[in-house]
Amino acid sequence: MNHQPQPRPGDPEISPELVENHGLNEAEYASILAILGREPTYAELGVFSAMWSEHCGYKHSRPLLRNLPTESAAVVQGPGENAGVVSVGGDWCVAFKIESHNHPSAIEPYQGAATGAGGILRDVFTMGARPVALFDSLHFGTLDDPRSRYLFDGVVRGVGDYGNCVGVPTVGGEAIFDAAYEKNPLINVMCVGVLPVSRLIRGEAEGVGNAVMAVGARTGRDGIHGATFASEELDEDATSSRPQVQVGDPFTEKLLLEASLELISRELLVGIQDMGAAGLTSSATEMSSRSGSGIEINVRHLPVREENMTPYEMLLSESQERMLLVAKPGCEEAVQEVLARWDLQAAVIGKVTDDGMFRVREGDALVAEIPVRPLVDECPTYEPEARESDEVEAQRSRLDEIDPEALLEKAGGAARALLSLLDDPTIADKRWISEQYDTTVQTNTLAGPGGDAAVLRLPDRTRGIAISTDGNGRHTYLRPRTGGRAAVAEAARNVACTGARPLAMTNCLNFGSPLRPSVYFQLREAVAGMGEACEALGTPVTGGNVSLYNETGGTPVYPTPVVGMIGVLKDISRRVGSAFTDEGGEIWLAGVTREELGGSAFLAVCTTDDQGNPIVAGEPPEVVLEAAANLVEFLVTGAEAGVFRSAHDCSDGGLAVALAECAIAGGQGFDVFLDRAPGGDSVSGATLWFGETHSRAVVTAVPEDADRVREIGAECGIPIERIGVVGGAVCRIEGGGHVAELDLTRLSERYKSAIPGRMGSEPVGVAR
Amino acid sequence: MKFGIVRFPGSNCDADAYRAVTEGLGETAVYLWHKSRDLESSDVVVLPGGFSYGDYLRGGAIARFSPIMGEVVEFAHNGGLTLGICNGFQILCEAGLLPGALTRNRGLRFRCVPVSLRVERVDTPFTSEYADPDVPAETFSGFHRAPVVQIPIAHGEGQYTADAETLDALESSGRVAFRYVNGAGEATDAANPNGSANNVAGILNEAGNVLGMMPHPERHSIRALGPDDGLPLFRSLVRAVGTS
Amino acid sequence: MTAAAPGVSSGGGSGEPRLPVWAVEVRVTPRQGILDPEGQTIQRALQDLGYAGVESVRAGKLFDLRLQANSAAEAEREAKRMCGELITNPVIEDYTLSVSEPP
Amino acid sequence: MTAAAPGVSSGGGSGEPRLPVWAVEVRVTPRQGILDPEGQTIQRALQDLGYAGVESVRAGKLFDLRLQANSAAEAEREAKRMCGELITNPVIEDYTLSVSEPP
Ligand SMILES: Nc1ncnc2c1ncn2[C@@H]1O[C@H](COP(=O)(O)OP(=O)(O)O)[C@@H](O)[C@H]1O
Ligand SMILES: [Mg+2]
Repeated sequence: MNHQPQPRPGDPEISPELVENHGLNEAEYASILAILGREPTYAELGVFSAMWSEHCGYKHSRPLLRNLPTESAAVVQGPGENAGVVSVGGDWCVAFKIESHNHPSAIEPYQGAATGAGGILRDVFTMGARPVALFDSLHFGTLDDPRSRYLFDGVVRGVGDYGNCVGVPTVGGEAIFDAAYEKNPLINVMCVGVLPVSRLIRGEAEGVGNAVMAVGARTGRDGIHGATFASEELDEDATSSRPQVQVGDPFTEKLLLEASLELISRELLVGIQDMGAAGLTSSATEMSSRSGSGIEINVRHLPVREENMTPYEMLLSESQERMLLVAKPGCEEAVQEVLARWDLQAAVIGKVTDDGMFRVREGDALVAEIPVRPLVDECPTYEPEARESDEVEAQRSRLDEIDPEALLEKAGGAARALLSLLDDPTIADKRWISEQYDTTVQTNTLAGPGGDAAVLRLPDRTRGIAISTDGNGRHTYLRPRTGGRAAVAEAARNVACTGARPLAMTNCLNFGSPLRPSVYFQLREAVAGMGEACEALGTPVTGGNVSLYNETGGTPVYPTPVVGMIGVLKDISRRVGSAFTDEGGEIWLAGVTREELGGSAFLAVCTTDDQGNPIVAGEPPEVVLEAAANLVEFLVTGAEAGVFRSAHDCSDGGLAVALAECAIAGGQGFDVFLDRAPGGDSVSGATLWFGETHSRAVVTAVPEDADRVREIGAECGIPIERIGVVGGAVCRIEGGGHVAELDLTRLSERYKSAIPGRMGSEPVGVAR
Repeated sequence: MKFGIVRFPGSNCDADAYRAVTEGLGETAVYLWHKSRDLESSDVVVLPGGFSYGDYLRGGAIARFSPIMGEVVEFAHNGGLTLGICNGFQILCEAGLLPGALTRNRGLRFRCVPVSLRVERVDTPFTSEYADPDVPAETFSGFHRAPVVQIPIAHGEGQYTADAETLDALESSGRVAFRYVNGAGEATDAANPNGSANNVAGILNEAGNVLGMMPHPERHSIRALGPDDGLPLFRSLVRAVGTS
Repeated sequence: MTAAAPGVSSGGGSGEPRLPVWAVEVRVTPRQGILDPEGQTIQRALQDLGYAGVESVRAGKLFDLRLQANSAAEAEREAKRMCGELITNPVIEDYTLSVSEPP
Repeated sequence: MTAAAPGVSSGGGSGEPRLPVWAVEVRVTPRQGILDPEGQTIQRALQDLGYAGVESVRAGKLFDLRLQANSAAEAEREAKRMCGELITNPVIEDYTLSVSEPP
């Protein structure tokens, strides 16, 4: 037998060009030579290429991510595993993670989104958790653009069909429509699972001689080099070089889910991991790296779907619905039995070793032999030049000369502006999306889509969890550090609106090419901002995903950090919704309003510059971390005390939109006077109505509780003021020199018809 | 009183039905594995929602061949109370226990929404508990019916389809158990979420012991989670078994 | 939508010249190498039902169009454009089509 | 499931006699009178795209089977049984099929 891997007949010769095509630069190739002490085989080159891609190796983000806080008393499993795990009290833990599927969805929206949902589900159930919820954070071009409508339609059907079939409710998400995402949509899916702490299992390969098994779908040629593809910018017409589109098979996923949970609960496994990006390669090497072991596989034993597959292809295929597991000694047969019960096949493809090597054979031939540690953990990292673009600086100061009131006048006045904002698909009702999702399967859903955060009951039947995903690309574009902070602060306060205490978060960083100094600057700043907010709010990061190279034709998307926050609700009977429900209830505004109109939806939706483009300018609202933390405390305290009848934060569209949303949700009008709002007398009318100053929320309480509300505000250091009352069929807002009096039905109609009106009543065909 | 809940590999409302019975109703439930041929002396058999075998071909097309279905068919033929919810309804149609078929929703989209249903009959083993003692029952084609209840749907293939003859037979023999209606109780086209013929949401077999319905009563059977309009259906079954 | 009388456009009442009508059958199949979960499940189910001789099943879609066009060649050209633009998804599907006179 | 080499059964290693393999194309269409929302939607979408000559669209399903059988007639008989039993639902669907030697 050969002691060194030999080239396989038919393999291309290793040339500088081949190396470059694998996304590896000269220095990286030199490291590979040093690590191996020889030239790599073709298969080995493929393995390095995948593992050292941005997607797997975090080349440009790892140094930045190091600074994020990852620990707290609640964190059971931080970053580095398939998913993060936090303790939510009692015996129960929650596993959760978010992942992007941006590039695949830009090519084939339905399958791209479906397989995105499939991948993140596997990440969660391989921790031993039963997935209980999906969330989708979506960014598309505007709905005037036919291609964007096609992508949006396909993505929503894809997420829906997959989650619906597997039986996991999709209980919330975001949908943002902005020309910045036209060519490169962002599709991030988050999965949340619940497990008793005793079930926790990790992606480890321990115990010399233990069997390594491949389970689930057969391996085909689909998605070869998906990880590398995800790490390049989208080429307008490079259809041929794209990896084969992966097709989701949610039924097989459902079988895998049930079988995995059964294998885990019967304690038959040492470790288990999804074959996700970089397929067999990443799962095998990451599992052995975590355990400091080695792993040896024979690709001849891998069940395949196509003929004549090469080791290179088998190692790098990203065929969906596959898992790698390491069985406990002597348990192979029991494992096979469980899998057979679920009509799944498992093949023993190798074993755990102790020599720290990833060794791949094809029959008797050795095709790869790579030391695991450097392959997995020593991917070269870079901290390239970071420099803010002049353009952004110019945009920030552009508002300085503009009078906000003049803009409001140009927008047709306050009432017109409010109606336009409610008609903006980013702000408008998202029922067109969420009704295509099964939101109530598993009968845990206390609050599905439509509120600030979704709320699910935990198995103990008293506690609950609240979940929200948030991010604001426009704000992040204008001031990345602020945008990073804002994503965390908004997600936390959305969770807190329900009465839940924010506990921990995951995140997905969607940015352009880090090789662009302006983009690397955005990334560095946004991550730093996120970290600051995590510290201040006590919500560590337990994992996440980085998606770079989101750009086409040299134009990156808005830098878009998306935060997925989990909070715990001690007592589900004290849950608070966002709807105005009690006629006669008093409306309070918590938090100070400042003159911060920059980056607002009002500017982007209601105003245009001389060229007719939406105005994306100014300094975005600052995130005062202390105020953010205080507001969370205020919301949680008021809910736990049973004082708040409703709570809704101010975000896109500001106070006026927040009020309208509460009214529409509850079917109750209101009468408010905004000049009384904290800080209300020192800001412009436009800002008072539509400014997006952070750390503010609209809460209601019965009149008898007025003193309690004031007390809680004082205790928590939150300035609050009573601004009006709930009731009637009219929404009346007065303040800052403007008055609007609008029928609730009219507001509601605008809000609910915005997306259906643009999408038409029927599915968009395959148009491109 | 024991409910047997069939688990196909792709069932995903099995646990919900289990909870509706155990938590909502306080009765006993057992799971019946699709490969088994034993109904474990269940008093009522439930075919729950989900995607029994992936259902890429047609909902329920493959499930009807599973070993357990042989037993279910026999049970139903012998008068056993059999409830098919959503995918369970599709399976009952494919298995020939109920007439007609469920095809893709008229709007071609999956829909998950609460809908209003009119309980067309309150004198069946599945619906007796919907009779309101305080409200005199209206009569409709000679059958007593109850007011409107709220129960969610969640399906992509729920358009009830049958030929005219079958529909006539269903209507004239009072075998439409639930109908999609608006808030005022009228079976309008706007209130029809999927294009079902005659706004049919659920039907009975000739003997009245098999019910198939697209809406999910099991999801509205737990007080702590909100409305519980589905619970009377399960209570009706308990009563029916108790008095038989 | 009522089908036109065989071979003749339903036209308008407007006295426009009527174009002949063609039947176009479009057969859409998953592209080579693309996973076909539907075909796979059907194959498995058939084998379970005792049809041991089933070696493979591929599931696709079928569209029957009725098209007005001057000639079969023109109908084919048009139908191909429709397939490229709307009916099929070239990223994951292949298609073939055939034109005939409607039955 | 790896596909057999065209025209030849994959057989077992057991030296069983190999039966010839047949390609069966099953075309499933919605029965007359059954609503076909997909076909209608595509028709409307095509008309919106400017294809004015589209008179009707019916959407159906297509299955390509590879069957081992002694003769084309036997393959056809078997395929018909499969259609009756599983592949189609006669309440809502019609089908036609054709048998040929695999390409
Ligand atoms: N893509 C989506 N999928 C499911 N639910 C969504 C989606 N987009 C928005 N929603 C739901 O609509 C509601 C409003 O969303 P959003 O405007 O982002 O709220 P907020 O500003 O409070 O974060 C939320 O409950 C959210 O979960
Ligand atoms: Mg909110």
